[in-house]
Amino acid sequence: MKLTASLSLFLSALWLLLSGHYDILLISMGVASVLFTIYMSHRMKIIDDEGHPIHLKGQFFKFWFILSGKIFTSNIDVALRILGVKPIQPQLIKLKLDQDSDLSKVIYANAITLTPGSASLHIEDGYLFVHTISREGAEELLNGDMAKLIPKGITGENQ
Amino acid sequence: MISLTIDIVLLIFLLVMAFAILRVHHLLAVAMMFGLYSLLVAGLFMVLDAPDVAFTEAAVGTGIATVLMLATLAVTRVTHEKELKKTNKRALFIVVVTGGLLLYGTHDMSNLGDNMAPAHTEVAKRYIEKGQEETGVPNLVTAVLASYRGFDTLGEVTVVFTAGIGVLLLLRRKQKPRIKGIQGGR
Amino acid sequence: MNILLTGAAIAIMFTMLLALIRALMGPTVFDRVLAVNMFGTKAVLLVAVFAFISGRPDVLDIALLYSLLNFVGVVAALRLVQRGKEYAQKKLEEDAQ
Amino acid sequence: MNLDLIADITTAILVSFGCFLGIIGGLGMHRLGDFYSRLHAVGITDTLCSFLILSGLAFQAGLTLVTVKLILVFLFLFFTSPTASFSLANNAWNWGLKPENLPVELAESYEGDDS
Repeated sequence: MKLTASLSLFLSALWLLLSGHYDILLISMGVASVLFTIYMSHRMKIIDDEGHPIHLKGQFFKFWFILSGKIFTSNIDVALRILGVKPIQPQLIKLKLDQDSDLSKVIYANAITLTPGSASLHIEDGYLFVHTISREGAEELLNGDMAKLIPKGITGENQ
Repeated sequence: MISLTIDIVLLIFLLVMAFAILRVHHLLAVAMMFGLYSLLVAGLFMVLDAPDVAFTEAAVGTGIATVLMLATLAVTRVTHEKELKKTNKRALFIVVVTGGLLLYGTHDMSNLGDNMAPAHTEVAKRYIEKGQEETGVPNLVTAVLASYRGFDTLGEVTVVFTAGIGVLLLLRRKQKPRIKGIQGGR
Repeated sequence: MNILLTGAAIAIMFTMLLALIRALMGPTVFDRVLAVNMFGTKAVLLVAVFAFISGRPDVLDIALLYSLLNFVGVVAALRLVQRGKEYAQKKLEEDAQ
Repeated sequence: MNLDLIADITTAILVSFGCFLGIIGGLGMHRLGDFYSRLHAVGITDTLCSFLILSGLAFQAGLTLVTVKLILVFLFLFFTSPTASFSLANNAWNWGLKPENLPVELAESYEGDDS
């Protein structure tokens, strides 16, 4: 119920921001579309912690802050490698996924993909296959620099 | 100036894309390129000051048409097109005649941005001046489509709906696994 | 300011051209889809820049739409590749063994 | 007046740097050898390049609904691009496409080493 309320709040805010016109006819259309979306999401059973994670609050800001710094530096790094300043040494590595929940595994794999220079390819038996463009990037991942960033203690199940 | 440049570049991209669609024989890539083609067309509409048409083109051409084409490919077994060795004369004839007729038809159109064109002198003024208060819709093109030409749009929607039903009927699968069919097929 | 944005639009179109060439050359179908994805992203940026050049920010709605549709197109294409013919063939061989 | 000038200069720096990165990404599509390496080139254009260009435009728009739309465009791109990249890479892997130019002995010794 809490999730439904926050989802409808979020959708209404999105609608109001995107429309930019505030008279009765248009607002009522917006209400109708929000209600329809909520109904559809209920039928698809996607209103849960994974679809709408409101329990991830405080620690996420720190995570995003450090991740954006990493994205920035790795962008510059890959750009230099493309321009030929640094060498291109493709690597394929295998990382152990010891995160406790599916959600944090997804965050881990997507964080690896988001930083240019490393892309997750495949998940098999608790191992993540990662393609990196440089040896330094591969060593950094193997040291577990990225794994330490992932917020701890988020489980996909608790209501 | 910049819109002219964007126009020319987009038209060149369109030409390149059309030739690419002719040359590439992987149907999946062709479907994706058709999506890009209509995205480029939508970009042209945008530069020609018609954001609403661009919106429709993007949603229908890039979104729905691509997904439908991919869904069609998913129920066929072969993703590679057969190469045609010789040109089909009748098809070429029909294409050339249709193209010629269309080119001839453009002579009757008024020039781009012509103030004295019939469409701009009579009804457009009323639409622009009274559109919002008469229909209550802030977007002018939506007002024209959904209110002033409502019956026209109803007819169009009926056509689109019929086409949608046809596509749904064609794509509906009778049995679940189609993968097994590969052994027997071809 | 308009001159700068014009330059930006030209640079973005140049990048689109590079992606287009890769889409034409791409040895595998994945290269093509990757190039198409990149082309779509750059098209979103081009639309956004064009909205500011022409001074009509409502064009930005098209950029919003593109950015969602591009994703839908790529994922739909890949769902297809996943159960494409070659994949099915591999499965059949595995079953036979 | 002065504030406008600052906003203009910020836009100029951000947008030109973003376009530069975009062109590098486009070049990367051709300079990098195989499909998996090209993923990283696309990563550049999807993350920092689009962020710089869109934030540069946001400095022109100021605190209006337009900025909100720019932020939304960026968020859509930012959240969908890793998903699209991953599904592309995962499909290529499942299909059997092997990465090229790998120094084989290194890859072997790295594979055993986990944690």
